[in-house]
Amino acid sequence: MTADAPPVVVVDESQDSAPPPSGVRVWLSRHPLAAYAIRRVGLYFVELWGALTIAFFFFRLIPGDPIQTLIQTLQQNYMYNQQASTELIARYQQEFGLTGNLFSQYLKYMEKLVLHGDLGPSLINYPTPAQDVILRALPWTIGLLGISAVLAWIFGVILGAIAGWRRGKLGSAIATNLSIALSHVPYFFVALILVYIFAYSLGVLPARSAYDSNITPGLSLEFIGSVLKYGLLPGLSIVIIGTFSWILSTRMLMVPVLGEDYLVYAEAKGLKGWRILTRYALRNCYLPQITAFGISLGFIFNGNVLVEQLFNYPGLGTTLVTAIQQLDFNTILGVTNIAIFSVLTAVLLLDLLLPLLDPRVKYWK
Amino acid sequence: SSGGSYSDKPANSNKPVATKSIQIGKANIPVPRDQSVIVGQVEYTVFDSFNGMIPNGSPGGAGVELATEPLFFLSFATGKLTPWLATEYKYNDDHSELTIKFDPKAHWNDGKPLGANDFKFTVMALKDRADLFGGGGDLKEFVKTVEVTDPQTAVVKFLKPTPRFHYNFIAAIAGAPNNIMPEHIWKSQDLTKYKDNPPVRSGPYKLKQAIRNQKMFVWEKDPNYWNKDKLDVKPQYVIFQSTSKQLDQASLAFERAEFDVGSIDAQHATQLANTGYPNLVTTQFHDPNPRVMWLNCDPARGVMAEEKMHWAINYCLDREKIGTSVWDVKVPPAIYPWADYPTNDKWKDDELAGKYKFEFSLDKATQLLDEIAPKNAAGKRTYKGKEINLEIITPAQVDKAEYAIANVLKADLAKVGVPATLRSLSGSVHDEKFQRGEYDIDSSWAGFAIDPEQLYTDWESGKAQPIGKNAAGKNKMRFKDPAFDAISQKLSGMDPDSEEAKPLLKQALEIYFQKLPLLPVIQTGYPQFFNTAFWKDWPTDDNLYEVPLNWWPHFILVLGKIQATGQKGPA
Amino acid sequence: MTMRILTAVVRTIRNSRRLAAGLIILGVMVLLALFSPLIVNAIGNGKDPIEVAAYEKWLVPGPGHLLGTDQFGRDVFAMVMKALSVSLQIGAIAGIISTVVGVIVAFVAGYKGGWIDGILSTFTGILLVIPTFPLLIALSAYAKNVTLFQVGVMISIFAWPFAAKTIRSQVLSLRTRPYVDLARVSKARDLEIIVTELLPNLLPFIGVGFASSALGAIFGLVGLEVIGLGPGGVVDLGQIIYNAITTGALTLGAWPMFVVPIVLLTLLFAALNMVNIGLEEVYNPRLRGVAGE
Amino acid sequence: MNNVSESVLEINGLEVVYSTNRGDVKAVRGIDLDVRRGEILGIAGESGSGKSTLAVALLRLLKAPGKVTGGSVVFNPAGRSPVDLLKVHGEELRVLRWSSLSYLPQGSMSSLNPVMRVQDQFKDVILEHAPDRRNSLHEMIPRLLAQVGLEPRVAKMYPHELSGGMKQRVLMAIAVALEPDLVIADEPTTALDVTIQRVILQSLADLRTDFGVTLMVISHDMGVHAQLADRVAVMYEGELVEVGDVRQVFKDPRDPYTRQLIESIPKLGRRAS
Amino acid sequence: MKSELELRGVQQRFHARGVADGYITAVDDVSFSLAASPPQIISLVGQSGSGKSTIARNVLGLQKPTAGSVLYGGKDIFKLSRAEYDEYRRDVQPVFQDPYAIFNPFYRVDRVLWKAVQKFKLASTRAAGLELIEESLRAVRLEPENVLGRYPHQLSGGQRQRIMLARVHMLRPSFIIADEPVSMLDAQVRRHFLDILLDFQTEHGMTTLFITHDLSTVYYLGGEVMVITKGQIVERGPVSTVMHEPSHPYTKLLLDSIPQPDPDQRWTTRIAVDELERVDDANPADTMKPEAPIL
Ligand SMILES: Nc1ncnc2c1ncn2[C@@H]1O[C@H](COP(=O)(O)OP(=O)(O)OP(=O)(O)O)[C@@H](O)[C@H]1O
Ligand SMILES: Nc1ncnc2c1ncn2[C@@H]1O[C@H](COP(=O)(O)OP(=O)(O)OP(=O)(O)O)[C@@H](O)[C@H]1O
Ligand SMILES: [Mg+2]
Ligand SMILES: [Mg+2]
Repeated sequence: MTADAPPVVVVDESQDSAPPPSGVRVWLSRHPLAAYAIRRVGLYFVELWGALTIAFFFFRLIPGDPIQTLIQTLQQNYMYNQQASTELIARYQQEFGLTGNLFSQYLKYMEKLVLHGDLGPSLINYPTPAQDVILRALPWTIGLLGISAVLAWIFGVILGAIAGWRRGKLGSAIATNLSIALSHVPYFFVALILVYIFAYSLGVLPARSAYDSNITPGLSLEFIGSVLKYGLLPGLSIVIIGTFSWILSTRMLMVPVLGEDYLVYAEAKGLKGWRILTRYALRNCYLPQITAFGISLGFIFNGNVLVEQLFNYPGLGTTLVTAIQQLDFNTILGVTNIAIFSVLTAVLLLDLLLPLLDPRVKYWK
Repeated sequence: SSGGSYSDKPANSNKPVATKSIQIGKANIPVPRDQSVIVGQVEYTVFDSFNGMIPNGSPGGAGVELATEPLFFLSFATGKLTPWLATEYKYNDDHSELTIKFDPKAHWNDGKPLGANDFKFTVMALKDRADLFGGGGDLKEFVKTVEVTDPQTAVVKFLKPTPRFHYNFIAAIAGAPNNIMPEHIWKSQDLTKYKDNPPVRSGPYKLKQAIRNQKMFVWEKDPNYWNKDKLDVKPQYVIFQSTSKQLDQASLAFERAEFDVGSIDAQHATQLANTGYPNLVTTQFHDPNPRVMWLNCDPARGVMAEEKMHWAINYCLDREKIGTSVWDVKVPPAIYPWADYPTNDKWKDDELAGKYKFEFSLDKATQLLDEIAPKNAAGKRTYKGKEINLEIITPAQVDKAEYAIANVLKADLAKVGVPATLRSLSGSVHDEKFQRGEYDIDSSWAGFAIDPEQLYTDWESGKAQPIGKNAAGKNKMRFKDPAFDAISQKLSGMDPDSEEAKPLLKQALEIYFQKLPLLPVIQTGYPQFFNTAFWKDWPTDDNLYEVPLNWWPHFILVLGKIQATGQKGPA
Repeated sequence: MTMRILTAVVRTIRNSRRLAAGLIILGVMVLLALFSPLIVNAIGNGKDPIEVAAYEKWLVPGPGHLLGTDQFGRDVFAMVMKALSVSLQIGAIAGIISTVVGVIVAFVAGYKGGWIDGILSTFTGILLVIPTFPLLIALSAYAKNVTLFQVGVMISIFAWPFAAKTIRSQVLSLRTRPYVDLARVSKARDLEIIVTELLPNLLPFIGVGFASSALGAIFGLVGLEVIGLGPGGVVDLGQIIYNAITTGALTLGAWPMFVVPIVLLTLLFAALNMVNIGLEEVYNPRLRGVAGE
Repeated sequence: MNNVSESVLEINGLEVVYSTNRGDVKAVRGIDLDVRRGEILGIAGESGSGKSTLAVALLRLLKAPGKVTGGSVVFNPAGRSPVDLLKVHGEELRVLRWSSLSYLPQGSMSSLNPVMRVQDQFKDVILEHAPDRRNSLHEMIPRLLAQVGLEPRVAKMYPHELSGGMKQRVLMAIAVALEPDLVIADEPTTALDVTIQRVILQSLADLRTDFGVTLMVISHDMGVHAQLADRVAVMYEGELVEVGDVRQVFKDPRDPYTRQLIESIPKLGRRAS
Repeated sequence: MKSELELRGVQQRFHARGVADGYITAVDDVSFSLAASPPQIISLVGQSGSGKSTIARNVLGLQKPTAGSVLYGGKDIFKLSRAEYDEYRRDVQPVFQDPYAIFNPFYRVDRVLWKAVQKFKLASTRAAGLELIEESLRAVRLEPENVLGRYPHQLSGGQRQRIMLARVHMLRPSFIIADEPVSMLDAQVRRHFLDILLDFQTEHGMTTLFITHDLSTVYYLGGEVMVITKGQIVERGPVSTVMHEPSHPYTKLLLDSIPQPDPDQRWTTRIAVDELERVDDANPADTMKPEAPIL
């Protein structure tokens, strides 16, 4: 703060320098929903591009030549006598788009990604393209993560609403305190405990892989049953912790809502209790939870990596860890990009959907 | 004061442990349990490709080894070289030509004959392809032409004489450096793109199924196997499956006989044995790679370039303690940079070993250190005015033995005033540092060799790169010694078993003892665990059958000797 | 000023039993961590009980070794003590870094507004959708010579956006408060307003940001450890769990290696979460009694 | 209007206490008050005198830490037997609500459920208490809205699309939807602009004329009472200091506090000295 | 040094999505001037959302108008030199509407007064400062010992609002910009406050721009009044004239809508319930849902 600094006059950013209203602007202001959608989709692309770019440079700037080191790892592990020549390294660097300066690598990568949906060859399964490796794992992850996440959300929102509604009751207090204690516990702690109880001690549920290998995958009842059985433990570990955190946040949304005038009013109207809960209280707090759900997908993905790894589940998490252990840029980046894409797209869809569900959403800020 | 260890807890009581009955679990496999051997293995990532010439083009340790046969098997346990696809090899007198004869019975598992033409195709296809695994290298360095004189005879003409060219076709440990490929399959394929699925090989097993989501490979006995007279493998199926990374689960699976080979560790095995588990066979097996400390010899690393420093570090290595307390099982110390197999005894030299005696002595270490790196006023050891601080790296994870070994060394170095940092680096990062010479001490394993010159040739000064430049697998410790170079040069064209090689080998070994570019630490005992619930007659300490004795190519020889017990799997 | 903050803190704690409980658990853990060198020394009785091969391997818990020894003959109790302090350190390092960065970004964005806010907020938003765990794993797998501090820095790279986001929205709501206007007409400068008017009122949110970043960091490190990618040379609670998993400690009967660190971490997570929620309850009157009553 | 002597509500010795950590606050201290059928009764008093507490206690909406500690409130709905409002519970209370006793809350800004259309908030209460009117809903809602001067399209709107005055009128329409015996209006005009305030007062007067409901109007604004009420009750620190005809209270206040209250009103046309 | 505060064609627009042209005009071509001498009270009266607070913010230099200028001593307040700026700040001081939000809850209430002492160099020593503060507190009929050292939540609304007056008393600005200072106060406290303000005018020669929506307050204060609706000033004149002979229909409507506290003067006419309350008039702030905490 120099003594001679000019006087501080804060100029509000929202003021208008009053350009003459153009036709487009007028149209947009007449159609706020359309304007909102256009803006939102625009923002989506900006964010998508930004996130993909940051991820790309992040991985390229990490020290280490993936090809060289992979080859040496392979030598060390299995092929004591095989020799890696500089030609070999050069060839695969070319193949994996690691030649040229960083910026041209980036342009090439983005071009292939955007125009052809091509993530480049995978290293963990050369020469299979990374997108094939990822797409193979994706259904398992969507099945495990998606279903568990949705279940956790449904259970959590319902139980949280009830816990908020029945504030002061013992059950509610227990649920709330448990949630506070456990909502931030890593999924895999629960997974470990579940495995120990159900797989080791009782031996009733499998703790590895995704289905019984005696069954040929297909649309048979047997196969689906097996998938469910094998997915139970990993799924449960995500559902349990997830439910706790949704209980907590729903309750946090619910309590202020319970103090709202319209709830007192609804009570004065002589409506039945469950009706007030569902039509008045819950409806006002599940909507923000929908947005939160979209955002949370990303976090679940984080925890999911470890759960899949623990259960040797053939999903993206396991693929990711394998890829990282082998420095497979294309696959790691691909998985990261898929996660970015799904979170952003989910949030976009929810944001576009929300004005239809929630009349209050102010879609102009 | 303590109540003993977890694994020997039941044995503490004086009562002999009753044999307990085992609960057989339902193995997660798609074939009859009683006809299958199940091998617990590493993590697989590749399931649809068996082309080993490209990176990750073929899964390692997944059973391809049972289908892929070498020209010769070498058993470390007996020192015996067994001709397999080939019947014999012969060099001419000046080692400029090698003749290989193939077994006329040999054929590929698709029925096509196997012989000299495939050999020629393989050598010529790979020779100039340095961009492929197994390409370039010795093939390029030595081979001028390959002549096929008849379908069973190939003659390799060399560019320069060598007595070791056939090493490339011997399976001694992980498989031969070069396996021959069926010409009729590969001649029209792009070697970098073809996935070789299903793999056309010659071994007693053929791939039945690879199940990605189960991380499993199912190999089925080939009824048309060419060498049935010599080798009749007993199991109808061999299953290779990734073991759980949690040993709890892995050992439970073993206990329930869901695996026949592997999947358990020494500690759990001891526990099982002590609790009366009846079906466990433990067989000691030494990896041909002793654990070693690589010492960086580059002058840029300061004090590390000093011979005396190498000896000081050597005196700080408590091999006894490491062999007893760190390694999973009790193992002997290592002095020579090779494994203590009977076959290798001929390379030993007790006189030299006595002269340069390896012992754990912090006093001697201190004495040496005081000469080269005296302590400064602050009590810190300095070399050329700079305080010393060593950087120890290891590719092993922190819970693995190599890390623990380095940790023991680090603690003892600290006692003689040499501070060190120890880092476990993930495979790829480690390799980069190691190859570039950005380390002082590396705790890992030695290379493997059939004769010492195979090691020595990599230690030649010419192969030492400056720090920061990738050594590409050679002379990673930047060792430089002109006398040694000269000896190695001479040895390279010489039959190592010949009389004239003997004095040279001795001289080379003496330079090794003087300069210690690497410090062997311990022999590496890997107990192998076999389950006798479904199969019996596994290799034992008294009769190893073959070394290596599991999953490597030699495993087919084990599979030919075991017997079914008649146990049926659960429904 | 410090006195004021202290009284504010005391006032806050009095208002929430949950916050108090969280702080007490944390406090006990911090104390244990502070005294861990002494405890470790006492256990070692002259030698380092955490050194490889210090004792026999896999000893069962007993008077000599309260929690037994591990696969390298290290005293598990001593390891747990040391590891607790490492885990807390990581939480503190990452918590501080990400809170500081988050606060700065939030204040610049929230107070300055306009295009600066636009850019910073979009950037923060972008960082928020990048799944941090793969990046963290990648970073720790490749980065050379990672120390505890560096891991803390790495984790905070991904943690600050959360802090920034919550604090920014608070700044936005605070900067239009009449007392900010009053400060302006009393000739206060921007920086002065930020520091003296806004910052103190944001302390609880900064506290929340710190607690959640610390939580995230410890969580992240444990995550790295359980797949074996933690920093070398230090033992934290996650690494003990990882050891237990990979060595099959449970079937061996070595439950302390498994149970003790998990219980400690769960307690730690619960305590941080209690602080988090306690602060929100106290300072967000709408949430008062969310968990209580 | 025709049966003024009959009481809709007879309040006897009502006491309400808020227990706080600084001791109990007696918000309502033994109030006796009759509300006559068809009248507009104004409750006046300064901020904090216990007006809202009284209303909330009558409506049985009192929340902890508030507690009724004494008295009785006899409610005489037309066509039903008298009940003590303080003693009914559960289903009995729920049935009584709205069809006999309705409420016009102060917080018009936040009393409507923000995620429901106006018509659904009508339907809600009508179907709950008079399910037989399901078929007449489509004509009922526009009629009720018209009653308070709102267009039919308002039914399809969400609360946030309405201005404060419109919301207040929607609440009024909902309040009389089931033709209750008594409507308790807590500060129906505060927080509204003067012009809109006047419209609301007009509509309130209309309600009585058109529906014959009995109104209990709470306001701290003496002007409101002067314009609207038939009788005025003045509260001071939880006690009723004066009840009387509106003219009598304004022209000839008996209680010193009432006098003070009326004198302190800044009136246009009278400059303070 | 006696100066004049003048608004010349001030216009203030805000971006607002969802309205006709994409922005709303909160203040539309407003010009008026306030003279420091003779000291006077000028009331600005209008309904909610008519632009009153925006004008206050423009005058106080907290918001730069989109068009037109605010002049102090003939110079644009957004282009003052350092010395001129200091003088302007000293001479134009506010009293804000909300006695609750004006205090930073983190500090004791006296900080507001000490800041004024410091920033405007009212006293050279702490003792002198304290004396000044106590004097001002007494001037607004507060007992210093009841106020000093307290936190805002420990004082009543009336007390807090009077502390703001004490601040003004200390600073002795030529102009007080009071934005609805009494709207949140009880009738009796309100009267108290207004009396002090009138004292200031007579004793310290301060000119007040008094913003309110309450006509009875305007009447009580006297002086001049300006009526504003939809951002435009539609009428200005002495209070008695405007109140008794309003010339603008809006002023008439406003006057007509005040409920007379006399049961004998009930309204006899009805005013039309037109759609003057349109959707756009609804304050967006009311419809905003509270930001949900996302954990
Ligand atoms: N929840 C509560 N806890 C404690 N005291 C309360 C509570 N609600 C109200 N009170 C006290 O009860 C008394 C009466 O309050 P009430 O709200 O009924 O007054 P009111 O006449 O409606 O005032 P206003 O005109 O401000 O609405 C006040 O002294 C108030 O402080
Ligand atoms: N920062 C802003 N951004 C956008 N619109 C604004 C802003 N400030 C005020 N407005 C709008 O400008 C108009 C005038 O607002 P202003 O606060 O000046 O009215 P007011 O007369 O003071 O009302 P009240 O009596 O409610 O205080 C309103 O429609 C308001 O919504
Ligand atoms: Mg009230
Ligand atoms: Mg205003």
